[in-house]
Amino acid sequence: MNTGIPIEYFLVTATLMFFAGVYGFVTRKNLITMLMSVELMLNAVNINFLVFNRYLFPGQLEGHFFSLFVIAVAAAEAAVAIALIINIYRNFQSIDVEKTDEMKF
Amino acid sequence: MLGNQIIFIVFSAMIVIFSILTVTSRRILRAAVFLLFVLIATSALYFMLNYQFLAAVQLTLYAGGIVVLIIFSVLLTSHIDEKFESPALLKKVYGAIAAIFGSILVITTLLNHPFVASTDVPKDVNMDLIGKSLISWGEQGYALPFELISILLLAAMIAAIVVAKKIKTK
Amino acid sequence: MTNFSYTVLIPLIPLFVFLFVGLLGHKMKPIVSGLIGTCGLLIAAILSYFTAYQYFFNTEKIDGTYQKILAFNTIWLQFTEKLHVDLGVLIDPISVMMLIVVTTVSLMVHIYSIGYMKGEKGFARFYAFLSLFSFSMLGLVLATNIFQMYIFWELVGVSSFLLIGYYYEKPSAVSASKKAFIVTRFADLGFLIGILILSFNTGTFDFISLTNVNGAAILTGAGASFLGLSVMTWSLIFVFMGGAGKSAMFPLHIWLPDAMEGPTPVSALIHAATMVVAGVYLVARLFPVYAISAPDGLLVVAYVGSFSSLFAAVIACTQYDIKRVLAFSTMSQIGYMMVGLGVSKYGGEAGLGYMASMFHLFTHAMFKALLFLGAGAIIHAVHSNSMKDMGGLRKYLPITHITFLIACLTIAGVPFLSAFFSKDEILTAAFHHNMPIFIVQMFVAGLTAFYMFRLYFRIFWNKDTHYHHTPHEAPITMTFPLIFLAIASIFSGYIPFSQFVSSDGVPFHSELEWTVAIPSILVGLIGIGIAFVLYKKESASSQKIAISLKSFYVAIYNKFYFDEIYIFVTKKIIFNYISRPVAWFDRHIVDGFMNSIAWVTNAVSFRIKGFQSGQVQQYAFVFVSSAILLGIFFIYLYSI
Amino acid sequence: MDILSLFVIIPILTVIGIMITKDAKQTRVISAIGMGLQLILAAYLVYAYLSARQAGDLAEMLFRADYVWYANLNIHYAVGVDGISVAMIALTSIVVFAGIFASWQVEFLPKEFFISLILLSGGVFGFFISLDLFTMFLFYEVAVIPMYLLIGIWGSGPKEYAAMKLTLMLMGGSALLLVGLLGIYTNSAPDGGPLTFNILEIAKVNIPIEAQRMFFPMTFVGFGILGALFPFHTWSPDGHASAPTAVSMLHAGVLMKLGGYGAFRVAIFLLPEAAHELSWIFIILTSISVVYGAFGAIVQKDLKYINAYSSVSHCGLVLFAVLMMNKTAMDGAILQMISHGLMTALFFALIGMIYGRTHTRMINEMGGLMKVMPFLGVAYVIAGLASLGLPGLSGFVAEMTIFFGAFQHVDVFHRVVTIVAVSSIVITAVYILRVVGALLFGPIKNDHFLHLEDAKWFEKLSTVTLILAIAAIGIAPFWLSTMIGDSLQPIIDKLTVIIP
Amino acid sequence: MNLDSFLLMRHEMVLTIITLMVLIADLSFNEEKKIKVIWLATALFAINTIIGFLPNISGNLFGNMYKNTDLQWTMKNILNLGVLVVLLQSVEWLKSADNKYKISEFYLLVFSTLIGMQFMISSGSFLMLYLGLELATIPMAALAAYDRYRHHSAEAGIKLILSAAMSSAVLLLGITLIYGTTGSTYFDVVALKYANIPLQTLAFIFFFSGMAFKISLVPFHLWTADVYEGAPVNVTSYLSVISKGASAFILIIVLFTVFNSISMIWKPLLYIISVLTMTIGNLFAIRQQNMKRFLAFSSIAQAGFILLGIIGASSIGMTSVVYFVFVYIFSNLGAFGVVSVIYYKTQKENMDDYNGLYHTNPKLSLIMMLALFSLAGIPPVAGYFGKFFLFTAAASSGYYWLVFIAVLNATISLYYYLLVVKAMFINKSETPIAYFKTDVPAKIALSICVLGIFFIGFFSIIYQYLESISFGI
Repeated sequence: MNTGIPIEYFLVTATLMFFAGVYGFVTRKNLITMLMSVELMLNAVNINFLVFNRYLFPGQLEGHFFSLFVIAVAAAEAAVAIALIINIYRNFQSIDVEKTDEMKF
Repeated sequence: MLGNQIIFIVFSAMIVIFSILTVTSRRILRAAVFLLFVLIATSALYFMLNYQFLAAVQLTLYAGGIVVLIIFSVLLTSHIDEKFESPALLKKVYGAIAAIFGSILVITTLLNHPFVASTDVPKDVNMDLIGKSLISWGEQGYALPFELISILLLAAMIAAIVVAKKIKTK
Repeated sequence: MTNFSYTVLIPLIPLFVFLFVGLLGHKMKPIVSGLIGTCGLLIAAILSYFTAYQYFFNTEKIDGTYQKILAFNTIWLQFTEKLHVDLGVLIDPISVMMLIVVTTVSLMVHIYSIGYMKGEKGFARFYAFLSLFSFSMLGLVLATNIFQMYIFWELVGVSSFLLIGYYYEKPSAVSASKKAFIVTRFADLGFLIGILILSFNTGTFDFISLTNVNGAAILTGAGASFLGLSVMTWSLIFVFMGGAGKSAMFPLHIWLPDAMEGPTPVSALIHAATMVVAGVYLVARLFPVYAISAPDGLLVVAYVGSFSSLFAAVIACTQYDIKRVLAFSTMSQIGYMMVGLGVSKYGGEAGLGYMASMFHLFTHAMFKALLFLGAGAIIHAVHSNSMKDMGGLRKYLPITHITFLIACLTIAGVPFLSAFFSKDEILTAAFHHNMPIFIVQMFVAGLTAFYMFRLYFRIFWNKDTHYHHTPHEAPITMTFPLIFLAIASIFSGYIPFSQFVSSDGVPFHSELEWTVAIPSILVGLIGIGIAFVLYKKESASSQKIAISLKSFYVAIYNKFYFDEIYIFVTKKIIFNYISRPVAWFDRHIVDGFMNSIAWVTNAVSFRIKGFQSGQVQQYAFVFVSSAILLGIFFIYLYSI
Repeated sequence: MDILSLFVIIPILTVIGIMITKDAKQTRVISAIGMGLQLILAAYLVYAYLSARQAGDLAEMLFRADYVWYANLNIHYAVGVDGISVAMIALTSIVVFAGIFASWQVEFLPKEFFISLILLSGGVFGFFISLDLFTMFLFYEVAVIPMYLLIGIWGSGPKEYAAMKLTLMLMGGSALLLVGLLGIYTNSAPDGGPLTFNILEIAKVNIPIEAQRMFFPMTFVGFGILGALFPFHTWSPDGHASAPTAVSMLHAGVLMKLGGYGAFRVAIFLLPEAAHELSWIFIILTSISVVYGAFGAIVQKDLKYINAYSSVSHCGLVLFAVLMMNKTAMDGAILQMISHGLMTALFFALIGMIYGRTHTRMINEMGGLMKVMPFLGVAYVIAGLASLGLPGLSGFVAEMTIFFGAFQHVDVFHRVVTIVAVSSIVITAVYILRVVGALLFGPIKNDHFLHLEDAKWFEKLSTVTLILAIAAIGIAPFWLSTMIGDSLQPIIDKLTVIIP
Repeated sequence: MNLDSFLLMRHEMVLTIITLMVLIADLSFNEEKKIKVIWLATALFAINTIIGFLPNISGNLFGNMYKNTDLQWTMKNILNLGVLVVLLQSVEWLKSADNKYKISEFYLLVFSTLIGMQFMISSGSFLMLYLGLELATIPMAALAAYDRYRHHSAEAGIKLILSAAMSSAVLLLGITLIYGTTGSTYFDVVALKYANIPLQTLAFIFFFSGMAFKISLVPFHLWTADVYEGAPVNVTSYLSVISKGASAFILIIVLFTVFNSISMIWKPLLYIISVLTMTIGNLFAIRQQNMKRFLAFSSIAQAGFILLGIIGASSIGMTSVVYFVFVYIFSNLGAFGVVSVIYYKTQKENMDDYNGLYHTNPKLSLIMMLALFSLAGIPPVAGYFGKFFLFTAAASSGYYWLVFIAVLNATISLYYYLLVVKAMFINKSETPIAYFKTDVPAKIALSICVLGIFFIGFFSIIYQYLESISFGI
């Protein structure tokens, strides 16, 4: 490939990013930081799409467009999520995820 | 080529490090900033891959839009200088286990996969092509997803409004 | 050949009476139901006598043999190709003989009961049950096949149960009826198993083919051996078990004394004259099979009979309840009959025992019914069963006294009364074929004389007891049967029985063998003499003897503790050590297991509730790690 | 409209009729009319069946009707009857009819009670007429479920527990059963061709032996649970004890017969090789059932428990006989089903009537009832005698046929278990007499019993119907036995091919 | 674009149009009139449902990105029917004072999620699938948080959006790997290039996890109960029935068409998941007191049964899945309908509150009982047929033990359904829910459910039709 960098490098980076997101999602107490973790994961996925597209299937643009839509969806998702977070804040006066466990068992 | 590699290593290191910082930083605003760095580094990778349009989108929409939105909401809901307590150890362990085993699984599987780099002539990704693709409805046309995402955005807007709007009380 | 198909009416008439009185009895006056019952039986009796006349005198013998006539037969239930249960009427010498016995005694009891049961509640019920019994007994007697016999056998048992429990408000009567039923039921289990084996081996239930000396059943029926005895022998021993139960042979006798809780006419009819001899009749029915295919089985019959007669006679000497004395005497006499069969051989003169047994059955029915009915008259007058409450009754009850005396003399074997002949022939048969048994039976003859006269003297002589209200003689309805049966007891011995009944149907001539008769007379007289000395007057000597025998006497008085053993077995073993554990096991182990499934499900459900902690992050962790685990599993561990 | 479907339609119409009634009285009348019609129809069916046979109709099943239902799965609504089903239908209609009168005085939600009861009976009828495993199973479950409500709402004692236990255990049984049926279905065309649920079609093919080995136990146990197979019988005592009168009648009288009937019609008929191979296991279990149930009954104090255990014993005998796989024993099995159905229904009816008066079912609290209520007492004695196998009543015929059938096997194993089973007749006598003695005879223990009334007209009607049926079978078993025996022939033919 | 194309994708088009019409109406009505949106939207949707049933044209559009066959047409119609019932049930709730200012939003959100589901069902590429999925999910979170001043509702919303976001990230990871190994996101192309190689298996498992999340299969189900409990009743019924049904539909299509070459992977996978789902769902359902939570767990268990149909990978299997979902819609909506009616009249949603309900509200109790029996699979109601066919499908592929486990689980489920029946019919209560009149739309909705529950099973034509349009591997 013309960049001279093996595809695996990109993929590993993306994977690490993805699982950093997973880690964040599982550990962060703040709802907003959880949302940020999700953004990390989506971003990692996007890298994958583009890398695959560029390295393996440069003849078409499916990965490219896919990641474009993913970005759009991520934005929409973020908007709604933030609205909900604010709603939670209004209800609970906190955005600590551990406190939103009124329903369980 | 070497330059490329150095640039790649710098950016990918940035991505990985700032990702980790994003999910571990105990100050929320810093986390948001680290996220911003990650997104910017990502867009740099897109440039490297010759996807300029997407890199731009990444910068404007992600870095510019979402992160700003996040920071706003942080401001709405938290004190800026608030420092979180470190998450419970058990949680960290769980998170680490999930993350480590997950990445090991995915990475080993990826590395074991014989990716065959294509020798096709790469398509030139120019705005013209992107624009036409987005409104064409044949093979490799994205008119339908494009319409669908518009509905999605509309719906998301309504959703956000429904949840967040204050009701006028008479 | 004469047409005997009308004989089917003989059992059916009582059945109709039963249904009629049973369903509508409570709507009629008591006496009406009694009369209907009696009339029904009268007709049956007349038909029976007519049948006897027809059979013995108006039917041709073939080769000098009384034929077995299938007067009526219908298939009732088909088991397999070969095995089918028929209902029908079999006419042969012994069934005709039994017809006479059953209808005669039954008729007498019916008449007697009109007086005896007067004023009892449930008079109609009593007659209904009597008719039911008569029906069943007649059905049994006329059975064409062993299964029909079993059917009526059971019906007889249930009638007996109902009649013993006639006074159902009396707990002792209830438990006696229960005991009678269960013990005989247990015996019937043996009978049934016997039938199962027998019918499987011979492929038939039918008496005619079973007892056909040249038939397949006897010729090929022996079958394989099991524990040293042939299958045929086993089956017949099992069958005999049923007979032993019904006939109160040791050790299945325990129900009979208790059965005296029933009204006395019932004891006379069922527990003395008819039903209890069903066992004898059963063995007699199958006699050729026993004699030819299973001589070992016949030996068992003989020994059981002999032991029972001794055992019962010994106990009878100590009892105070007059009906129980009679009950044990019945058991003892039936033992005689069994001995008679047991020592008999098949065919001709060798079949003397068979004939004698049947003969004794016949005479016994008469005098034992007489004894019981007499006892009934006494109880009716005294309102007590215990001979301690009696004494000097000869003045008050002349007719009863005379008839009772006749009966006692008969049973004691005093010459020229009926039992003298029949008993002597049994003894003769035993003398010829089995000496030990002969000696035992001789001794029993003496004992019999003793305890019967003990009874007689205690009741009619002895001290003059003071009675609350003067005993008076029974009404004519009760005395008439006494007189009738007394006459029968005296004269029935003169019937040339061997002319009519024999093991192979061929009449033969039998004479009194004085070598046997004289000792037996002597033994009888000795017995009477001792009783006379001890009980003619009130004296302490009987007490002294009792005391001198001490524990032995107590053991005898308590009937060798057999009731206790039975109670131990039933109450303790079955109830406490089988049923209770079974019930416990069922509730706690089997059911507990089922409940524990439910319990475990619930407990698990409670335990795992933490899985659903309400924490989104935990959910996410589970989500991701499950995906990863599945990935690892399906990529690296799972191979197709 | 074929005659058999009427058996399902009449209950449905009756239910609809009940729905529009206004008060309890009308409800009762409508139910009685409906079930009376059903009884008449059943009588007509018996007549029609016999005359068709007389006329030389040799078809395996008569009055067949077949409507394709789910064509692509080859599910049909297929009905047809042979002598066995006819007998079972007759039994059911008698018991249901008697049950309606036995529950004449239900005061709490009478409408719902009768609706559930009749729905249940509809399920049972449907089961017996079905020739298609699918509809058979459908009706089976239809019959089980109303039971929950019937026991739960109108029961007594720990009714909720009992109802739940009964329902769940039976449903657990149907879990096994369903798998078994599906297994039969999926193997019903080993040579290719369409799979089928039709019993007669399946009977024609030879299901591979491996499949048979797997599905025979499932099917048999599945039906066996309903037939109170040891050790899956424990729903029965609790269920019966808590159920209202008519439900106990129907359940013990009819529903438990579904087990025996199914075991015979499906498990044995369709999977004969495996049945032959594996029968010994179940023969042991059932012979345990027979003796164990009887022993269990001896020490019980509650009338219904006694009867429930006695049912375990008697139904054990049904399955025992079915497993003997010869004509006589199977004939006996069917007779025993009918006989037990009738007499246990009678028992439960009487227990219900007695309980309604004395408000106790504990035998040690009662005594001398014969004096106060002679009618019920006599009926109880008759039921008892039928139960302990008195000739002239139905139980005897059935048991004897079973014993003689079972004894036709020459090997020691079958002989020994037969004798074990035979010995139950004594134990039965023990507990029956114990109950009768304690309940009806002896002195009256409780003064207030002195003022109790004897049976009312509807109770008498209910009782007499059952007694007549019991006596009819006991006195004249031949026509029934022949009717059943002829219908057993196809099974026997099938078995003789397999079993040397 | 021509008329045929329009007819081809009329479900989505018409729905989009009426969504816009509602939006416009909302903007043009003044506040007093806004309540009329309810009738407008319901009527429009009813028309939409009818239009949906007009004869179908099969075909592909947008370069195979959009596919419509009779099967998909049927699935969409089933969903439409279900949504119609949900809308009818929601009328009373929307009229309440709390919702006065957000009536039309409810419709907009419901319609847009439905559009998402319909596109998802019709998708011919993973892109469309993903977008449809997101469209069906993101507004759903807002719906869950619709009673935003109730803590539970707010919590449900956030739990749904966060869990969904994460699951879709995992799903996306799967899709990228699929794309990376096959070079396409189009189903037809992917199907040709799929094989049992590690990376593709991994890709499939990630993809499946995301889908399993939507259908709430154990262990991806954990959000379900909380969200179902917290969300408003009608939203819960929408979620538990329509959303789940749609996901099940697309899952079976994808498995049968795209991943058919690795059925040896997903069959055992589904086996495990199915057993887990049924068992865990049931175990949790046993001890629930809150009716919504109770039904949530029951619906998780039901999802396990759905897999039984898929696992056979035969056309019978697909038929039975579609059929089961069809039946399930009526059964579950019947149950939820009663719960919602009672909740909005009395604010009670605990099982104990239902004690003695039969004596005060017999009709509701009967409907509830029917619905629960249908869920439990008790004949003669439709649920029995649904379950039976699922079992038949699994059994005809030889999964006898799975069927056995499933039937045992059905027995456990019967236990807890009977608990509710017991509460209504048997338990006594000092203070039963007083008699009340159910409003007309809810009555209509419940009647539709009852009719469905009663008659679907008897009329084999439905099953026959589904069979004719189904396919197996």
